[in-house]
Amino acid sequence: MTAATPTLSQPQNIAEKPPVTRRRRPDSTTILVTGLLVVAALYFLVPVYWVVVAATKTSGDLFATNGFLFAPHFVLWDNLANVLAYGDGIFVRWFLNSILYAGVGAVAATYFAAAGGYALAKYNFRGNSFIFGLILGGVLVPGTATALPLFLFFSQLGIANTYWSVLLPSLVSPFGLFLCRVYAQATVDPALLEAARIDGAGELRIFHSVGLRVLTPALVTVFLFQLVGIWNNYFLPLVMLSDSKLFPITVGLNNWLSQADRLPEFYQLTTGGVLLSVIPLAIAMIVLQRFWRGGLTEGAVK
Amino acid sequence: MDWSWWPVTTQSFNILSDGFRRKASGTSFVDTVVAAEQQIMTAFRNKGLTIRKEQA
Amino acid sequence: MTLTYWSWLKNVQKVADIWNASHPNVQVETVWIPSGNRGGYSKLYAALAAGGGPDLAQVEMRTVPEFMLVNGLVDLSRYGARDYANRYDPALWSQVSFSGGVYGIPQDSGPMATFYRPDVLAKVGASAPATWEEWAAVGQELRSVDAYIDCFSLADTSYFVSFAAQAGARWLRPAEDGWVINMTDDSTLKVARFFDRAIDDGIVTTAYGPFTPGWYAAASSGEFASLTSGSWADALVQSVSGGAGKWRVAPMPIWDSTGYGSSYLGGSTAAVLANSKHPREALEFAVWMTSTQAGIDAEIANSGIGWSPVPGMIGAAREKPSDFSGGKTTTRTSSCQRVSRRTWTGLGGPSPRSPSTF
Amino acid sequence: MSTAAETAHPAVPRREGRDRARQQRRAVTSAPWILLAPFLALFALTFIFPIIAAVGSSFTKVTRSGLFGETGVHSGFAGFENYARALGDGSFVASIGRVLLFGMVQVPVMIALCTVLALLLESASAKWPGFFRAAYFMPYGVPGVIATILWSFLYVPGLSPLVDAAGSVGLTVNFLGPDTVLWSIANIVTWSYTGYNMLIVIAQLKAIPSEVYEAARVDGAGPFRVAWTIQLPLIRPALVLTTVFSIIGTLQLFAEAQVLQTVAPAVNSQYTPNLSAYTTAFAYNDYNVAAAQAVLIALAAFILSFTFLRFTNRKSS
Repeated sequence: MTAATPTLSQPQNIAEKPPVTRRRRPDSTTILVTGLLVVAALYFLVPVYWVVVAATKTSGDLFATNGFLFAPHFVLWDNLANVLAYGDGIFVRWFLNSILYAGVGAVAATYFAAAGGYALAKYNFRGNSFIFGLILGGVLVPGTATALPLFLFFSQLGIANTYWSVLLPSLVSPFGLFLCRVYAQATVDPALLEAARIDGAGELRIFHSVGLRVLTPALVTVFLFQLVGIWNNYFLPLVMLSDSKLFPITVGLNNWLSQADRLPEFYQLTTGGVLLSVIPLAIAMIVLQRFWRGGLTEGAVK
Repeated sequence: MDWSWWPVTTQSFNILSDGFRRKASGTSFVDTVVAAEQQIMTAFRNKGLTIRKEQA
Repeated sequence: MTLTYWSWLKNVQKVADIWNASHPNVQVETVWIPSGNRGGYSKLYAALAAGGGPDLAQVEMRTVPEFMLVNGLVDLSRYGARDYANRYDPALWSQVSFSGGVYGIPQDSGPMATFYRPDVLAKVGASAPATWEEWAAVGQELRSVDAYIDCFSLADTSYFVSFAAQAGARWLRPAEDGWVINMTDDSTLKVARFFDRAIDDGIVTTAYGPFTPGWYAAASSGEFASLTSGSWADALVQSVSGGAGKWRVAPMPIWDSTGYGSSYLGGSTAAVLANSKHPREALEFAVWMTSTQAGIDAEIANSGIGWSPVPGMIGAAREKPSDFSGGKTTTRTSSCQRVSRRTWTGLGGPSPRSPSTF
Repeated sequence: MSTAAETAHPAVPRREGRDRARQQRRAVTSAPWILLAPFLALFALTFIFPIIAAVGSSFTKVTRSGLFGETGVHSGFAGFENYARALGDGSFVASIGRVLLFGMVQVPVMIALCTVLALLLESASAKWPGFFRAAYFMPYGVPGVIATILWSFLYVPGLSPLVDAAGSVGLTVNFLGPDTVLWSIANIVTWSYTGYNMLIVIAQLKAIPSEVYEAARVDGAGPFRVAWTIQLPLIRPALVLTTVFSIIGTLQLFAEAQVLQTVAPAVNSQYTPNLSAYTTAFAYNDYNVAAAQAVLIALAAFILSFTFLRFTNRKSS
């Protein structure tokens, strides 16, 4: 499901808001507030805790023992070894595929969105508003609605079931362009462009030097949004790919789960695979989250 | 007397299981089978195939 | 030259490796796909629509006509498939031959049987029920000891279809002017009323179907007295934790006067797909895999296929008793097919009425 | 490649000045198209052409003759027959109704939850806000499929400790029953996206100048009045945006329903619009009807979000 996106707050040029001074509050509100936050944290962390416990168990124990308690028989390392070894390392290949799709897709999509957004913001030319309306349509229509027709279209072109069939649609971020246009309009000072033109710089060089530098905070946000969007993408690769060597992690793990009811050992492989994919994700999110927030407030403060 | 499969089995199975799922809300299996027969005939015709009911 | 073979059978590549060893110029590479209606067919249809797809694919008998509708299969009779017809059980062979062509090579079939637990049935002093009426009566008693006779899957209709077929129903038949349908004959309605009553009386649970996580957990705690399913289910019943030595097999219950002694659940073919460039070699591999002793033994050892399609050859592994269910599985399963009172010509199309069942 | 390279004209400086100006004007007019070119090309290839192809396919139909279409298959113009068939398919219409009901409940609940969490985290008395913020944001990185696999193990009786715990208290809870499985899916979606939306709200809260808080404190406004009168109105734009994207997200529900199909008999093969289109295309091989369904889904998403945006803008201006 495409996620909601960062705010369009118009940057006010005031200094970074000083942190509210912490006066000694009566203990009751602190306990109440922190208590609520702990309950919410439990809600968010319970599934991850469950998968950590589940990955340490054998298939038999998985069904027999309580999900939140460790079983006497601790087999985490063999399970993880099985996950990595199964199908001569297909899991590792799925993981690398996901990184390829998300990494390359997000970088290229951000660059194209920046170029497009800058162009729409800084130049008025016939068709500007028409193109912007088209892109707004692209934002409001869900990506998965075009996945089926895209598959039929790519099959006729003969590029279905290839890396390109998943990469190409990931290079386009209508919302990224929308965000860059709004942001470029507000922050890229026309005087800077005129100065550069007078110095004889070409339009493209101006964009790559002045434009990109000023847009960086918005680019961070677009990049992260597109990175996580592609990483979470399941419907498009499922429709496009039939060769399991091209699968991203999402399609791969569901592939394993669907075998579990005929071959119970796949419960172990799936829980182990989920653990191995969730842990790096969680770390990445914790890092990105600080960086992400930075991108937003920096943009807001400029 | 023997059984033979037909070109719309997956859809026919789904039509029947959707009907079975309504058992909890009161639709008996008998009603489901009767309704399914009509829906399966429509499915055949949607595919452009010809189908008719067996005369008793 | 390499052939690609898509299947959801477990490590079927080991079977192909035996063929690869003896056929250097025709190598077979297998690719795993999810089981049929869990995504396998969607992948095959998508690949066909994209103009590609493998040379060979596992296609259940009930889905062969659907692939023919999108002309996804090769008519193998053009490549001499008929010369192998006599090797296979006529009922299964009739299920792959439609309007004059042969569109798949039978790989396995799923004659049904009842896997039961004598210890759970003993709680109400019962043994494996011989008729469905008895099945319902025992089921009623089992409720008092908080156990179920079986579960009924609302999501998977193939069980209901097999029970209706056993009762003598024949929903669709091909005729010259098109298809003829009859799903409201009295045997189908009898089966529908029977399970309506079974669910209304709470004899069976519909919370989950067989082999789902919920079913495994309930089975391992002895909540299920029996399971009526295809013969391929023996491998899955073995994976019920704590079930070793407790499961036995018996003929499935029969409908009173009419109908057959047993029925079918599942059954696959190895079919050659339309975009294959080597249909002749693909046919040879399929025939080797499904009708030679080497092929069948390899399939049973590695992939746990259902019942062998070749009457005289049920596979060496299945001749000796299996220790899991107290040494009785194999002998009982084969005997239960012969118990059918009326000639069971199987879930097949029009085929000569052969004296011996199959 | 830079197009506005200086052209060395041997001509007189004045004409050279005029050439350079004309050339610069041409560069300025051509630059936007060059910058937009890559995006537009890809946008056309992966969005516009497929939509046009889908619309085209939704107006064609295939007719067959013979038992399996072996004696003739031909496709012709179908008019609105595919759309009628899509809307006539009870399961598809039920799936649209189901996701609308889902959206009407799940979206407000998630928005409320993320706003409350944001306000709590931003309040002065919150301890270790960094840790909590990271914990709430983490599920956003977990793809819907994997989140569903995780939660499905917590829903399945026999496997799930939650069901055991409820059982020990004498409460038989069924997460996968016909009338509860939709809210189990809602829980998975809420689990995944609340943290992300909360961050958006927090960013907006941080943009509120501290003078506003000082003024409120001077008037003696308590934390609740501050939240109600100052904070909520100022974060309205973020909430509007989040709601629009949640609506689009709800219409695209697919992974959650498809994965739960294996463990929940109540989830049929056309449970959500996207799952229905996928099944129609790849299980029933009705590409034309599936194309009509895809177009209907796209239209519904566009209309819903557009009316919502129009409604909120009119209300606020």
